[in-house]
Formats: sequence, C-alpha cells, structure tokens
Amino acid sequence: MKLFEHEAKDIFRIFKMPTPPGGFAKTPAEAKKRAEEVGKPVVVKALVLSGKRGKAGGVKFADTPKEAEKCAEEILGMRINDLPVEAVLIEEKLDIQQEIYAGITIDRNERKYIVIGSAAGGMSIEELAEESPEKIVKMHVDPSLGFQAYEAREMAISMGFRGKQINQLGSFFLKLWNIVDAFDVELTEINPLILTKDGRFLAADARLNIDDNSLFRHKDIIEKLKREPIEQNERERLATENDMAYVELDGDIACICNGAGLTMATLDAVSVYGGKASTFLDLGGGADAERVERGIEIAMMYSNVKAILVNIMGGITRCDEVAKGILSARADGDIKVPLVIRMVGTNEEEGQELLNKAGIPFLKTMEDAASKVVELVKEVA
Amino acid sequence: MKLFEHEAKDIFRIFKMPTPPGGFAKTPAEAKKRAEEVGKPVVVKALVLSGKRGKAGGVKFADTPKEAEKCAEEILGMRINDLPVEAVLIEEKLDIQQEIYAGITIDRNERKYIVIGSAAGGMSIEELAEESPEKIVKMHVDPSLGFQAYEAREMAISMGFRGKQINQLGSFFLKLWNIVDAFDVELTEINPLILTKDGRFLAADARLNIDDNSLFRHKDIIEKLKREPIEQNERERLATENDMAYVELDGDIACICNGAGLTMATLDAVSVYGGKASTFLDLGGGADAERVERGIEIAMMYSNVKAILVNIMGGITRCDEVAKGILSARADGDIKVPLVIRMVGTNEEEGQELLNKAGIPFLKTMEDAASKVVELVKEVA
Amino acid sequence: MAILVDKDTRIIVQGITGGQGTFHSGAMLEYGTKIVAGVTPGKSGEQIHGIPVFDSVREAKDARDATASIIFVPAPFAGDAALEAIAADLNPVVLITEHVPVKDEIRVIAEAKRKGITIIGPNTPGIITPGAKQKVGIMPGHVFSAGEVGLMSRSGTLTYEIAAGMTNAGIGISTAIGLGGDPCVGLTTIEAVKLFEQDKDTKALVLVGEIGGDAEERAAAYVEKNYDLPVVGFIAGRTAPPGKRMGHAGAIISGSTGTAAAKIKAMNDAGIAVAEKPSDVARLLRENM
Amino acid sequence: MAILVDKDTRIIVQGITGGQGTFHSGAMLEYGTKIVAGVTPGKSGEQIHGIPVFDSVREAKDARDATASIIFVPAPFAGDAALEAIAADLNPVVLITEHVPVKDEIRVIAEAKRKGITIIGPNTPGIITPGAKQKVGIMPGHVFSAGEVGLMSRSGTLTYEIAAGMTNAGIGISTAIGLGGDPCVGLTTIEAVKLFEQDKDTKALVLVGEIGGDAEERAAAYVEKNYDLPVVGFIAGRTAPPGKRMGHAGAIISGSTGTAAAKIKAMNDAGIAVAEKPSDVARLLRENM
Repeated sequence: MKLFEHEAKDIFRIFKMPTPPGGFAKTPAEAKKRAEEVGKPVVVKALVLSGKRGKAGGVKFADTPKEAEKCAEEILGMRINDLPVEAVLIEEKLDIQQEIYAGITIDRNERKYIVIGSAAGGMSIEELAEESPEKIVKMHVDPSLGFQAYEAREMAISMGFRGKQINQLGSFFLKLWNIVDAFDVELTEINPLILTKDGRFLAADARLNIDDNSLFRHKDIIEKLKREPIEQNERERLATENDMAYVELDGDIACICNGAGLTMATLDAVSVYGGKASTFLDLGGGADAERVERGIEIAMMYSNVKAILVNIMGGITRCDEVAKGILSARADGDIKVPLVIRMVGTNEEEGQELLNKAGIPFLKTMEDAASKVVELVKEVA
Repeated sequence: MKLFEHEAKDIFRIFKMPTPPGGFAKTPAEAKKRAEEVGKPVVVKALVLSGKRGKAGGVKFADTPKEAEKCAEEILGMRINDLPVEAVLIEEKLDIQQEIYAGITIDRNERKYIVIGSAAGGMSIEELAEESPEKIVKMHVDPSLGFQAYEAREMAISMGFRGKQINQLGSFFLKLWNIVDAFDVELTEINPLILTKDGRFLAADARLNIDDNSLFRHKDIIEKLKREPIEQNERERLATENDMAYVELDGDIACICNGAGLTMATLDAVSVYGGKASTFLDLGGGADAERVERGIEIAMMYSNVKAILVNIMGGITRCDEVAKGILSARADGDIKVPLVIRMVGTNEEEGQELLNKAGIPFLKTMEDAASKVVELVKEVA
Repeated sequence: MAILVDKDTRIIVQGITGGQGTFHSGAMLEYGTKIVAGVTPGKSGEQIHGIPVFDSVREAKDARDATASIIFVPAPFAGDAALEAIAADLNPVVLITEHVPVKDEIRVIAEAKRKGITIIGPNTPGIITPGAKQKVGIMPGHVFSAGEVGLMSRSGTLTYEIAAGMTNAGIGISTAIGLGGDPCVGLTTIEAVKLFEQDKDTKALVLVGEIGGDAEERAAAYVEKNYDLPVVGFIAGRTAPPGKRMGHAGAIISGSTGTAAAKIKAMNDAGIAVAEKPSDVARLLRENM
Repeated sequence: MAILVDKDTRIIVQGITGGQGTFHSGAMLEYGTKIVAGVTPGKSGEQIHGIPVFDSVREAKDARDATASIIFVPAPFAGDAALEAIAADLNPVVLITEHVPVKDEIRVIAEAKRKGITIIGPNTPGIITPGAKQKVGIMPGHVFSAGEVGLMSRSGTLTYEIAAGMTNAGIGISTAIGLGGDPCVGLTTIEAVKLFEQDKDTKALVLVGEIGGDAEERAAAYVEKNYDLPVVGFIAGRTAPPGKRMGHAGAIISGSTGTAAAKIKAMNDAGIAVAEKPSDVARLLRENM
C-alpha cells in the first residue's frame, strides 16, 4: 500500500520526525488558506503516488497565498504518469543548505532491511547510483537486533556529517527505522531530506509503502486514512477481490493462465510469434469452473482485448473444471472475441471431451496456442 | 514503579486482554454506583500495592449494590501491610471454573525474561513452588527473538489445557508478553487468571511493576496515571530526590555510608555488637560536604534515631568533604543525638584534621565504630 | 540420490486440518510421501487420512520421529509456524503459504540461518524427489519422472510445464525445487545450485528464473566459476513492463534491475544455454548432456 | 598474570567528554591505565587529558588499535554504547553506568554472549589488575596492591574496604572485579571464578557477595566441585529485611531466596571460610593460604 506524501508525513509526525509546516488542499481556495496559515513562501506539490512529479510540473513555488492558489489551480486536474492529481500539499518553502537522501528498503539477496543514505540528495537514487555510487552509504539491519542508534550515527558519519549533525541525522535515521519496523514498511524514501541554513533537518518529501501482506496487522492505519488500500481501476479491483493477479498491458491478446510464471511465459510466447498481450491474468492454483468464468468476464471488460488465450497446465487445477468455466462463459455470451485454448494435465481427457462436445477446438502445446491466437488477431484486424 | 490493580488493568485493556467489567471507587457511594453499573454480584477489592490483601480482609463479595457500598465502607480506611487503602475496585464476581496463575519476570541467573504459568492458581507462586513445584511451568524468552505465539501455546499445553483453550490461553500469554516488552515490565502476575464456567479467560487480578530505570521511555504512562511514580513517605521522597538510597528499619542507629555494600556491611557490624540500625542511607559515590549534610538531615528526620554512625571508605568520596559536611550539620544544629565517625581513604588526613580541630572524635575501623555506637545508644537508654 | 528430501525424510504437515492442508496431505500420501504427523493447535487426537494430529510441532516430532515440515498455515500465522518448526530442528521447512509479510520472512530466514536449517519458500509449490517418491509440496507428482537433472524454479506451473516437457522427452529429475515467488525466500537460487553441486547423482541443472531481483545473475556467475556440468536456463517475463508486479511479489522490474534481458545475458555469458520457450528446455538438455 | 585486563589491554573510554568520563579518565591515566582513545559522537578532534576523541567506536578502534572499552555514557544511551563496543569486537566491555534499564541489559548481555565478549557490569566500579597498573574503572587504585588473590564482588566501597584490609595485611591482588550491583549483570560470579581458575598466578579467591539472587550459592557449588585453592567469602546484608531494596537493585530478598543465611550456609557447605566482618577477610586468607 503506497501512502500519499501527506499520509506518510502524518505517520512521520507520530514519531516526532520533523517535517515542514503546511497542509493538504483539494481546491485552489483551500490551498490559498493553507498558504496563509504557513505565512511564508510555500511549495505547492501534486499529491500522486508516483515519483518524478517534479519533472512533470507537479511542484511549484509561491511567494504569496494568491500565487499558491494559482499554482494549485494549475496542478489540480493534471495527470502525472497517468494518475489524476486530486489534491495538493502546501508546505513552507525551506531555506536549503543541503539536500540529502534517506531511505530504507529490503535487500532481497541478503534477506535483510537495508538503510540507504547520501549527502547528495535531490536526484533519484537510481541516477545517483549510476553517476556517483561512491556517494551512497548503505548499511544492513541485523534481523535479530534491529537498527541501533550507533549504526544510525555511523550512517551520518559515513555520509560526511560531523559535530552535532551526527546526532541530529542519526536520530532521523533511527526514527525512520522505527517507522519501518512498526508499520511493516517495505520501502521508504525521504528525498530530499533538507538541511536548512539554520541547521535543522526536515523531511521535505516522503515516500512510504506498506507491505500489502502485512495490512491485517495495520487495520488502524487504514481506518485512519479512511481509504481503500490500493488505487485501482474497476477491472483491477474486481481481480483483487477475486484474488487473481491481473495486469493490463498495451497489446490486444488476453492471456488467462494458472500460475504467475506460466502466465509470464505465455505472454513471452505470444510475443515470439509476433503478437502482443493486453492482459496478464493469473487464475491462481485450483481454479474451479466459476473462477475460470469470472476470469474470462474480467478480461473481457478491458476494451483493448481482441482475442483470448487460455493456457492451463493442470496440477491442482482440473481441466474439466476449466472446460466447464469456458462453456459457461460462452453460454452467458461473455466471450465476444476469438478464443484459443491450451489445456493439459489433471483430468485433461474429461476436459477435452467437454470441449469436443461443444465443438470448441483446443491445442496441446503453449507454442501452438500462442501462434494460433496471434494468427486469429491478425485476421480480425 | 508498581501499578495499582486498576492501572495495570487499564494497560491490559489497551492490549485487548480480557478483564472483568467494573470500575474504581474512592467512596462507598461511588462503590455502590459502580456495582449498579455492573448489574451483577460483585467483588470489592482494596487498591493497595501489596500482595496478600485477601488474607488481610481487603477482598469482599457483595450480591447487591447496597452490600457493595457496605463492603467498600469497611475496606476504605483499612491499612494493609502498613499501607492505607484509599480506593477500591468493584468488579463482576466471576463464575469460576478454574483459577490459573500467569506471570512474567526476569531470571537474573539466565539474564532472560521468564514466563511462568500454573493451572493451580489462586495461591501465591512462592507457596505453590514449595508445595507443588511440578505444577509450575516455566519458559525462558530468547532475547533476540522475543516470546513467540507457538511458545505461548506450548505454555498452555504444558499447563494441561487442550482444544481451543490452547489458543485462548496462548493468546493471553502472548498479550502479557507484548505488555512486558512494550512497557519495560520487570514483574507482572495475573493471579488468579480465571477460567469461567462459560469458557472465558479473564484477568481477575493484575500486578504490574515497571522497571524504574526505564521510566524515561514511558513518560506518557506516568502522565496518563497522573501520579508520582513511587509511593513514599516524606523522608524516602527526599532521599530519592537527592539520589540517595534510603531504607527505614526497626532499630535506632542511623547508618550513613558511601556505597550499598558497605552500608549493608555496616548494618551487619552494628548487629554483631548487639545494636540495631534504624536507617540504611547510602550517600552514593563522590558525595560532597553539602550532600553529607543533607544525608544527616534526612536521617535525623526519622524519630526512631538515637545515634548516628557515619562510615566512609573514601575512594571518589573525599574525607575532607565528609568532615566539612558533618561540621556544617553540627553547626546548623541538625545533629541531636550521639555521633560516631569512621572515615578512611582519600584525603583522610585533611578530614581528620578538620574533625580534630572541632573536637569531634573519629575511629579508624568500622568494627571499632560499630561497637562504639552501640555502646553510646545503650548509655542513652 | 537427491537433495534435501529423500526416502528417509519423515514429514510433519503444519496446518493439516485446514482445507489446503488436508487436500494436499492426501495428494502427498497418494504420491508416496512419508507424512508421519500433522499439527493443528487444539486438534490433538484427530486423524487426517489416518495421520495423527498433535497440538504442537514438538509433541509431533517427539512422538513420530519427524525430520522435516511442510506448512499450510494461513499467512498471518505462517511465520510463527515456521519458527516453531525451526525451534524443533526440523529441516528442511517447506513454507507453502503465500502472502506472508516480508518482515516475518526476514525473521524466519535469519533464525533458520542461525540454526543451519533450510527454509524453502514461502510462496512455493515445494520440493519433490521423484526417485524416492517424496513430494513435499503441492505439485502434480505425475509430471515429474525420476532421473539425473536438478530443477529449480521461482514459479509453480511453469515448473510443471517444463518438467512435463522433460518427462515427455524421456529426461528425468533428481530433485525439483520451487524456490518461491516472493522477493525474500529462504533457499536462494545460488544456494540451490551449491546443493545440487554436492549431489553426485545430479548430472545437469535446469534453472528456471523470472524477472525481478538478480538471483539468476548471481547464480550464473557462480555456475561459470564453479559448476562444470551442463546447465539450461529459462527466464519468464521477457515482455513484462517495468514497475508492474507480474503476479509474484518478486516478479517486478524496478529501475534498471531485474529485467529478463539482463538475466539472459548473464546466463549466456556464463555458458548457460537459455531456452526461448519452455518446450526448448528438454531439447537443450538433450543437446548439452 | 591476571584475568581480562593486563598490560596489553588498550582502552577506549566511551563518554569521555562527560563529567564522569573526563574525571575518571584522568584518574585511570594517573594510575597507569593504557587509555588510547575516547569516544563522544560529534566531538571528534577534541582531546581529553591528551587522549584523542572520536565520533564512533569503530573509528577509534581502527585508528588506535584498541582492545577493550569502558563506558560512562548516561543510562538511556548506555545500552546502545555497549552494543557499539560489542559490534567493534572490544573485549571486555566495562559498563560503569548505573540505572540501565534491565531490558537493555538483557539485550546487551545476549548479544555479547553470542559474540563471546565479556561484559562487566553494569553498575560496577570496574576491574583492576594492580600488577599491570591497569585500572579500568572508578575504584581508588591505591588500596589495591599486586599479588596472588583474585577478588570479585557485587559492591564497590565494600570491595575497597576489603582490598584495603588485605593491603594492610600484606596480601596482594591479581585482579579485582566489581561484578555490578544490578540483578542482571554480564560477568556472573561463577563465570568470574572460572576465569580465575584458568589463571595460574591466582592462588586464592575472595568472593564478596550480598543479599539477592543466588549467584553466591551457585558459585559455592561450583567451587566445591571444581576449585582446589583457598576461597574466603563475605556476605553483606545479614540484617537486611525481606522485600526492601538495599541500595543496589539486585540487593533484595524476595520470598525465601536471596537471604544472607542461605548464602553463608552454601559457602560453609562448600568449604569456603566466611568472614563475619570485612576485616576478617585478610585474617582468613592468611589462615587458609
């Protein structure tokens, strides 16, 4: 679950992590009011769950409340990385001495949390890693001890800070770790973390992603945020409700399979034969007829779909159930485009017999099926 | 910091640990009201920071609010183990199937937390340990992992529970651990933990001691409880404020020394010569003249004191400072009883000279000093 | 011979009384797996498919002399179940459950490492040694035939697809391991390669990877330096777009890392023959063995 | 010879710029202790008594080749300081600070144990080896003379009292250790006995205990079975009432455990000569050696 900047900062404040004064606005008039409350020049930022909003024009500076209102007007209603901007954050414009990067995420190779910092903040950590990897400081967190205050200070020291800033920045990193630990955070970034000219460290930006698998432990946060955990379109929401993995792509062939690896491999096979997938739809293990039908329904809701490829490797999933689901979807009139079926494994013969009776062809290998569906789409076009 | 039962239960409820319905009352009228709110037969319990209040008559049962009022009247104003009862707790009288013991404390030999349970609750764990040690189940907590849910269930299994009670009681132990971990608890006991006839587990009693050394981390609790952390008399409070260790005993010789071990040894030496100490007063390391004077003042506030024994082994503590403190206390008229001084170590000669000039005798060994002070007390009597 | 599970492995099923646990215990027993006990707290005394159920792993292990565990416990409790298995020194511990919080995975994996125990998964189909008729997982046993090729994979059905293709081509498997589709898993690709390296009866490897992370790149580098027998690779997700999670939590291309292109290049550089389609795996094995 | 600290020990003082740290660093230097560095985060570049100050233990250790640490950091931060010393593999770590939360003590001691590092304290006067002129603590050095008796104690000034008595009687000390007055301490009485047992130049032991816990009973049982050289004991708190904390957090009689009577009996049973008054210790040593 990705948190919006203002939501992340609400959590930061619980942990007494310094953030710039300011607030949240849904209209230009509200933005003006927030700027008045701040009483100083402000920054107006688009609240979207996407990085690089600065480059997209989603961050503007305003010297007066009037200007802030105008900036908010420009930003509200923008789309950034295809996401609509429905609110802005108004914050005091800081008097910057230095921009710093601070983040914590998971190192999947080490199977540990990793704390990352750089005195050269502002730009994306990926760019920084390519341009000046020596400016990035990393430290793994011992799973049995957690991140310690002395390690947080060592981060600050390695990043080049001295004097009382060691304790100030160390305390910042320690709080960030406490947030990660308390809220099952899988990724947090403060970029930039600002060192002001008067020597304060403040979180000017805030990215905070909570592990979706941990949300059962954090119902109180979701409650407090008063919103659904994930931003999704209708089809994505339906798939999630049905516990299916669903991703929309820019092609026209809906691939409905069982298992994430097999579904990816099916997309790849379609591409080998010159086609392009519109849909990654993993039914999961042991899908029954109803689930298969539901999957086909969801896939058909996406207007880009010109053909369907069902590819089932029956293990727990039984081919007769898959066949029943397909027949039922067809009977209900859900299938409005050409359909190619490949189905092998458990109860393969029973399934094939059902399809045979209904006069629906099927294939034995995924390569044949992928090549066939690409052919059909070309015919349609 | 020892919490009163109702305070402990407030914390229990934060962690969703089931407790009997009820509330707190400072007057018989309030007690009646609480009993009316409960609407069932109740138990009226003295709120004192002492065990064994049951034996002292501090726990009574009442079938009606009227009876509860009467019970509260009897209990309020009692003294239990020399502590005044200023409030009572009114709770629903539970329909008991079984009384259970559950506790967590620190095993100083293993340097680990230890979880303790017994299906034979109700009596004190010390008595139980003597009578039926086989009925006590103990489990150490791995410092790097903490107490796990499966261990909590193993506790319940080892205590003889089966079926869904394994999960119910396991969950109870796990919550108790979470409280211990979150609040630096050094001792908690639920005795009895009641299994009701309708199959619920409830904390009927609650003892919760927070490590005094950790209170800097728990200012919010102290704030919430709105009381001073420790129940003390005026002299104890003064000693604590001055960071001195002070214990009142039932003898008549005030022993003022530097260091806990030396103070204990001095008390013992007094006893060897047939005397009895009134006061254990450890000035701590590096006491200056002012501190010594303050110590003498505090000791003299206790009416039992018939003589003072000052025993200083000068390390960081300088004997000249000690002498100055004694002289100043004498000049201020604080010392109204015979005084024996033993003083060796750092700046011994300077200190002795100061005392010599003032005509105050002193001794070189603690044995001589102890024997002398006992003699003086006998003369006074 | 095989790795991690063989004919002497004696399995406990944690969560045996749940729907998944009961169903797959039946399937495992049918395949030939030596399940000796089940565990569901509060259900001791029951039997599932004739297997006795215990309240705790320790009781089950003591009573039935078990050596390994497979876990079907729901995600919120799966980490605790794994710690219980680790505390009882069961090895390996196969964690089938998906959606386990990553924080729990990190704790479990660290504790297992401290005790020298192998965790397989979470979010894995499990492990199978066809020659010993030991299936500790949820895979369809019949697609795996006994033989000399070690198979490791981050995905389930794709593994079955490839195993079925190998079986059809007359190529058998020593042990097949589902490593799990999560970003953090216990047994890693490179560790699996090292285990197969120690097994004298495994004569070739199939390394099925997918987008996300760099486990395949690391394994390829290890293979190039240390592993002399034939290795065939396959990478799923060549057409996956960056930033989208392709079903598995671990299958996501973030920034410039985790792309199929990088993995295929690393494999090619390491002398690993990479299949374009799953069906090519058996052919490449035949050509290289 | 001696235990834990000797002439090759090179000390870091953590918290050297604080009042206590500065004062006792001076006293230690004066005694002859090899302090090679100080640590206070944010104060690198400063000097205290000519000793360079660093921002972190790691930097100090790397720059000055230190082997051990003494900590004067205030209680809320003392646990962190100890973990920092442990992470840098300093050994022993002498934790002078009192009022350290017991939860922090438990963590620190467990982590030290995992790494095979000795923690002395917390709430200890420290450790002194008079023969090597190494005082890692706050005790008055002049009351300790060099010799062949190992001294361990849970209290400070009482130790000085007994050491002074020994010195006056012409009996010297190999190493004296303040074990610390808290209920949970790193080096325990029994572990200290074992260390002295390994030191061929320690020819007798003085075991100064006090009420609370059963460390003395355990050590006595160990002595009876394993330690052949003379041991003299002293227990403070014979007249202490149950339930009252006698200054030290660890000095409390709870229930029937922790009484002086029980400890003295255990010592007598183990053949340990128990002194009635501190001044008797030197006499008993003389009689038994």
